[in-house]
Amino acid sequence: MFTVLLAIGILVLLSLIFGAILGYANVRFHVEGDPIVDQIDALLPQTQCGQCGHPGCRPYAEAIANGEAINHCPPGGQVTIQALADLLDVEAVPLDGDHGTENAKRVAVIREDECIGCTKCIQACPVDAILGAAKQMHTVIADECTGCDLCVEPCPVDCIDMVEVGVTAKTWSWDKPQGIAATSLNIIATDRQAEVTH
Amino acid sequence: MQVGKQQTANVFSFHGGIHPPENKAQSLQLPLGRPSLPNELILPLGQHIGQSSRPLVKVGDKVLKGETIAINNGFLSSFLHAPTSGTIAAIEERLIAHPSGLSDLCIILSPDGNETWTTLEPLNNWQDISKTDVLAYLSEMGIIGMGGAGFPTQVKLQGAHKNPLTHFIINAAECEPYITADDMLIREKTLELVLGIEILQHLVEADNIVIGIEDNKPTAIAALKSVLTERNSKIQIAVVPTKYPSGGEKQLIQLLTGKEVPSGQYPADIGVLCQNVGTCVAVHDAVTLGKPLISRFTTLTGDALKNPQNVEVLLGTPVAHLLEYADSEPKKLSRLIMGGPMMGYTLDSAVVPIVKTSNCILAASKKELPPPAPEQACIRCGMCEQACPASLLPQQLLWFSKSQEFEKAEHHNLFDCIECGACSYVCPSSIPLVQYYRHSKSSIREAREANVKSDLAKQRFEARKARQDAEAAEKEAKRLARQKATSDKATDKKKAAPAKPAPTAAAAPVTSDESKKLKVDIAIGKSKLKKLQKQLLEAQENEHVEEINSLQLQVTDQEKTIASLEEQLAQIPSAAPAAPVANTAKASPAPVSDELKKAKVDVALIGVKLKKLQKQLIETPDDQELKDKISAFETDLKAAQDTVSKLSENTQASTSTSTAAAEPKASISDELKKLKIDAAIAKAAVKKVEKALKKAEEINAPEIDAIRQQLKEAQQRADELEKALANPEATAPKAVPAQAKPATNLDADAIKKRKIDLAIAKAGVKKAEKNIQLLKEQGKDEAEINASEWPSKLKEAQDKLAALEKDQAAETSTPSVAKEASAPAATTNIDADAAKKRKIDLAIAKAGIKKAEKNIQLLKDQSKDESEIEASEWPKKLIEAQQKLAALEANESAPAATPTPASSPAEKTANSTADSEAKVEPEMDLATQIKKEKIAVALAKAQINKLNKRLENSPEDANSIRQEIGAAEKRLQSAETLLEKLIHSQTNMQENR
Amino acid sequence: MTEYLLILVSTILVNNFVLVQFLGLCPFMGVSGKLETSIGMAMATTFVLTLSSLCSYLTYTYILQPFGLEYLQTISFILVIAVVVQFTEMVVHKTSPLLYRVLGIFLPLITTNCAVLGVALQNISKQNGFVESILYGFGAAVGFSFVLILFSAMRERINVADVPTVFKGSAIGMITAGLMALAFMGFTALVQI
Amino acid sequence: MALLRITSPHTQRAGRRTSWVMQMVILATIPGIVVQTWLFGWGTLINLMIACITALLSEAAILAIRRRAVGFFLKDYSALLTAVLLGVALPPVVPWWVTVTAVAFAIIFAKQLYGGLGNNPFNPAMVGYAIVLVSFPVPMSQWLGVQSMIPAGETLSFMQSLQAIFHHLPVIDSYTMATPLDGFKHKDLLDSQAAFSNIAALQGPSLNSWLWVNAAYLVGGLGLIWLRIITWHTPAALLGALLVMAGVFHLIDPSNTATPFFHLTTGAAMFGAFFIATDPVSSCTSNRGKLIYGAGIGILIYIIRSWGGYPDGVAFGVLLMNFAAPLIDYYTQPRTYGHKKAKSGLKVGEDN
Repeated sequence: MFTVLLAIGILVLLSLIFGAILGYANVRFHVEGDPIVDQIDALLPQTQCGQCGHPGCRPYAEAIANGEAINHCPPGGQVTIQALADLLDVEAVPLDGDHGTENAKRVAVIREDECIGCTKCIQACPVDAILGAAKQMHTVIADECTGCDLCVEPCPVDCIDMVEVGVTAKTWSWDKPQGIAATSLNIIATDRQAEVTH
Repeated sequence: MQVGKQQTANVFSFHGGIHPPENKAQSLQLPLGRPSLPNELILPLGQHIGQSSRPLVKVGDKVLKGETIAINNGFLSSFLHAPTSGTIAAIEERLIAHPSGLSDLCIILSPDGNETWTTLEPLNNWQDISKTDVLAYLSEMGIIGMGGAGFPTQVKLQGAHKNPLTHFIINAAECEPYITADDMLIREKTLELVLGIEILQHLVEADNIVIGIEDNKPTAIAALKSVLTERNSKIQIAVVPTKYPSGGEKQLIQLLTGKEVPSGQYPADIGVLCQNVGTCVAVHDAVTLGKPLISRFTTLTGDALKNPQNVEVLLGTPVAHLLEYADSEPKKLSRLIMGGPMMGYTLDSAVVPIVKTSNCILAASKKELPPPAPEQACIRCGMCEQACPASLLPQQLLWFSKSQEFEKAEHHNLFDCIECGACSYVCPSSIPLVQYYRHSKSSIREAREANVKSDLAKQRFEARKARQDAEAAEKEAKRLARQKATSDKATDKKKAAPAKPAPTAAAAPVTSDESKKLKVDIAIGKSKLKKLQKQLLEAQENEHVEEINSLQLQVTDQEKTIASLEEQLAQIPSAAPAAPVANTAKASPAPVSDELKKAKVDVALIGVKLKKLQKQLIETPDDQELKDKISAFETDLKAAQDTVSKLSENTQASTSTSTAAAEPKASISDELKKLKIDAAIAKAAVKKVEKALKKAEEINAPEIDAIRQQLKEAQQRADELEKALANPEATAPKAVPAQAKPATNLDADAIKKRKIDLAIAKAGVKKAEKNIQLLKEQGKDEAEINASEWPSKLKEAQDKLAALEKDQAAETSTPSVAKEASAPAATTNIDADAAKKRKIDLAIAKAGIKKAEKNIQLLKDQSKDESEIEASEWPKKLIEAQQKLAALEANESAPAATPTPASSPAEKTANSTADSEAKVEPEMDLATQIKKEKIAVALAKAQINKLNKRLENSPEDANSIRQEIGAAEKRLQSAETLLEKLIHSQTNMQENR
Repeated sequence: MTEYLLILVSTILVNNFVLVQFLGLCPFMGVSGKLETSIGMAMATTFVLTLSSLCSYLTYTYILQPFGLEYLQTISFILVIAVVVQFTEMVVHKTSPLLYRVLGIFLPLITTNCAVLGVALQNISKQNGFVESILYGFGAAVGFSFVLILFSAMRERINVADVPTVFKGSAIGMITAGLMALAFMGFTALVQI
Repeated sequence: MALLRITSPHTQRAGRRTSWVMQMVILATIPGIVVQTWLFGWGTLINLMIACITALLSEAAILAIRRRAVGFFLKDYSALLTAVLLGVALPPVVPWWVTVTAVAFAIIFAKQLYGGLGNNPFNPAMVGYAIVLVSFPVPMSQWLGVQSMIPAGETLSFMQSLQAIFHHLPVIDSYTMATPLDGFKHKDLLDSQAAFSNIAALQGPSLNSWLWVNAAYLVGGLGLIWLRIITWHTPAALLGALLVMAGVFHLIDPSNTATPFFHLTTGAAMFGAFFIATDPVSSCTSNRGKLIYGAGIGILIYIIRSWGGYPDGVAFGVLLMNFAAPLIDYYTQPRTYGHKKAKSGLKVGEDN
């Protein structure tokens, strides 16, 4: 009987000591907030398009930090997913098609002579890239447009086009070489196909 | 150093390098050739780095040889001159000499064969005039670095003034195989070269002048030596061993000085300037002969040419012409390369022109340059590492590039790669290493740009959110205040005008605008500060002593700016009243009310301060100091309120007088508005005073009575005003004669409004229909659909639409009558309005047609048969819309004859922006300036677009519209130039950081 | 002195916990994706292992043994280890949030890292003294860190290699670990302890 | 005119292809193979044949399974090189299944599973060698003796070799004897001097034969350096480290340790230094890295030979340093042009 009590007593004593240590550490090393959100936010493309289902990029960053999937951002595409996967050390998954597809970079262009100056697109633009005043023609600052599409829907006269940004001699860049297998002709590159989607 | 003694400079060595077969003999067998004039000269506007030049000529202009045909467009841009006399045939997109094989804007010149020179104005007094003038002259002569990059020479020379120069290096190494253009140039123009070097030396004043030349050009070396001895020159010749890439700028600097150009910096930063021999000769020709850069030496070589040789060729000559001149054998030609075999790029077609930087055309046969062997696996043999002149680890870079691990690639100094191709040359696995690096580099650059852009977007998004929040908060506060006010005086003031502007409302737009800007500035400044601090921390961690100091300085600077900005922000409320005062000078119509506003703002401010102090007082009731302050403020408040009351009396008086005078120009609505504002202000004042009273009561201040008095007075005023407001027509009976015009205006406005309503209503109907359609598609049965709210909505919308259309029909008849009755002076305005209106109608109609068509298409796609489509209302709608459109277009063409002289709003804005730009204060933040410029550019572009369209629509006014277009283009250009400059200085700043 | 050195050599190389005794494979495979992460994990594990072998020795010698409660060793060691791990987790969370995030579940999993309990139990069974216990724990931790860091550097290379799809990820990682264990067999019989 | 559009540079050094490099390395082993055959009989050549066939077959099989171009990859000679290196490293009359196991394991596990040529982190030949060494210690320790030393009095004939390899040769024991390293390892309580005079394997003829083998590989290796296929860094560092280790310990305790000369001229010292450690794929990248890598192998060889459980340590030394090579690479980047100091590690974001 005594040994049992002794054993329990010793264990309780140990637990108390350790509990005290941990309690102290908890106070001493208390951490506020979650700095990871900022880092995630920095990787998102900041189009503020809402295709992920969140009102802007920051809320999505917070959602990711809380465990949402990292593949809900079509404007960022696979590059962003890869970057997020690297940061969070998780598997890079393909883009979730439910939230849209990855398109080429586009900007909004207003057909000026059709614009009636309703300012609806100005209110819709998340980054203040549309310029104009009530009953006056509006125009888009192409440099600042993130191509989020949000101004297209509200336009009552459908005068906003999303135009793909073409390649000029200044923005052109070399392609990635095709690699080893592509140069030797008779290959059905099954492994490579898997890599491409990876 | 001794002057007059021929010296040979020390020669150091650099890591790596290769010895490819030289193949230089072929092109040196024939003397210098001078090809005939081609049928046309193609002059790309972007022959240099930086922005493309701006053409000065129009299609059809006659130009003389040497005449400027395009001027620079920004800091890094350059001039372009006609290489021969002739006519400008076109300005259009043509294939250019670029690895992408893409097109760019070119000036096409058809020569007249006369070669008539324009008047040449050499700069014979270059030794006497200021160096800046000489540099400006060089810029106007279109001189750029002819070695490869095409860096404008004057910019490079300006950069060289940053540090005292120890070495001025003339790059005559020409290490690429096959190319002998510089060799030939030295042989042919030895004296000109030396004279050119002397001119440049005069400009840069370097300690040593060294010509770096490879030992495989003995003839050129001998020619140079003899000229130098003859002239007793202090220019040294450094003969460097033949090794590729000793002609690379960085490598040559290391060979001749033993110093390395620090990564990310320019040679000028270590006191070295490098110029190509071609550039030196061009400088000489420009300064002493007055000839701009219109021709260059180019090597034509390769096995596919029967007569490989060097030629002096006019810029813009198509490569095909040169190939013909050198007797090419098209059958043998398999690869056409512009530049050398190591760094040149292949050309898709021979129609591309020679540009300022084209030093070689290599027409290679298949045997000479066989197609590359298939790429094999990298076995990490390390041969690339032994060959790399930048001491990189090419195979590691390859791995990172292949796997897209760009961060690691950057860490392994990818950006120090000069793309010389030595690694690819030695690679036993035939891996196109350089292409991998180029791809990675551009990917990284794109990512960086995207990053910058996304940061910007984020900033703006956050600013917008903050603004919206502030607006919402303001609205909420106002709503609460209104609620309170109405509940307070629920008894008799129900008729009171909707309390529109709060006391500070007049000043608010100004203030909020300015404060917004300041806030943005502060935000930017803070983020900069944060970045700097981070860098500082890093530097401290890594013990980079020299960085720490500069960073510390920057940090303190930044802190200062932020502090000052914040101060400004804090002062804005007080500064705001000043703005209206300034306005009064210009805007005389209602000076008194402005003053009134100011006074009210004062009252408000003092009230706020008072409140704050009172709060403090409540917390620390014994503070004598606070009490003193409060009483001081209270007296201030009283004084301010006095002025307010006085002023408002004045306003009343002036209002009534102005009403009585009833100037024909003043409209009723204006009066009304003013009255309402006054009333609202008065009411707000009442509220304020009440509040003050309450506060005073709470703390038992002695001024209670006085304040109460004020309150009474204020209430009286408010009542009076409201009365006046209630009966506006009576107060302005004499305004009636002027009513005709406002009426039409109002009518027009109303019509417009209705039209917009109509358009929106239609859109609503369509949306509802679409939704119903959707529901149907989803296989819900009718009952369900009926149960959903859409049908009812649809009906509602349709009703509304019908009503609106009816209204409009009624309306259209009346305004036309009114229009005719209106004063003739107003016609143009009305016409403009009408035209606009019509355009809007047109747009709506067009949109309607488009939508109808789309819907029909959709139905078709869904494989509904024709009958169903017929049954749906779309075809009908389509026809209706088309009819409407036709009618509208008929209308449109008639009024289009009367042009709208009033400049478009966009132009106005552009003007004002441009104006304000002129007064840009130096301390203004760069980013905001850039944004402003961007806005200006966008506006100007939009305007040009618009004008162009107008031009198409009404060709009879072509001249006036063209003038406008010209003006707009000028604005656009100036804005773009400014923008480029700003961006450049911004990037500079960022790089410096 | 030589004896202590031999303990270190033995635990780091000859009887390496991961590659020879195959203890602690979970973090070895899980946290070796990136060099930075693995260095962080190595440091955390070193800290935990050394401290827990010290604490468990003290607990065993001064609390359990005097009262004849040796049969409580496992449960009390687990208690000790859990506390040390928890403590480490708090410290890491405070000092390096990113590392904390990246280590994720593996940080608390050090608790169930068999290497930790293994060291504590082996200390008892080998009847190591105070200094020997600490050295044994420290050596085991250094051995673990050593192979973890080398392995992560190698995995960065393997990750970009053209590995057949079915072998990508953990499969090729396990094969590599096996080949590394093969290489470590070269140290067999280096030190007889 | 169909003009090629490709990236610069447009010329390439003619002839020096990867397959040429591999061929040259194979050719450089010929002196060693000749000497081994001459000293230890036909077994070496038969082994080589078995190894080559196994290597080509297993490489082709994996490539076929992965649907890669079999011909294209076989023509790079890398599989053949692995087979040759493994073939000469194995004892001359080792049973055929040992050779097959070693080569197949090397090609399949150490090379192809990592993606084939250029991707393997470990030296395939040494992986194959180590796996049979730890799995089949008995046949792996049966080295034939030189003819003057063995009881049989002469080397195995060709037919006897075939029989020994493919079936079983009952009298094989009379042809085998310990290698000098093995002999020295098992000197037990004898001091060096006594060991060299008493143990058969440590006497003149045996030592000389191994000297000849090492000299032949040295010649081949110098040829490779002359052809600039390998750099001097790795072999020099390896041999230097081995020399220094052996020298220092021999000076401290001459009675129980062998001379540096003994260490350099027996076992696989030269073969390892010039042919195994220099395998570019699995070794370090930069020159500085190669020095560290080579020195590491040298030290490990000495440690394993002197205190470890195996007579020779080349295979394990190379494998262990293969293991460390990626990390060494990260910390031995050369100083790039225009940078004050070399970068090290992989810490991203820091710049100088």
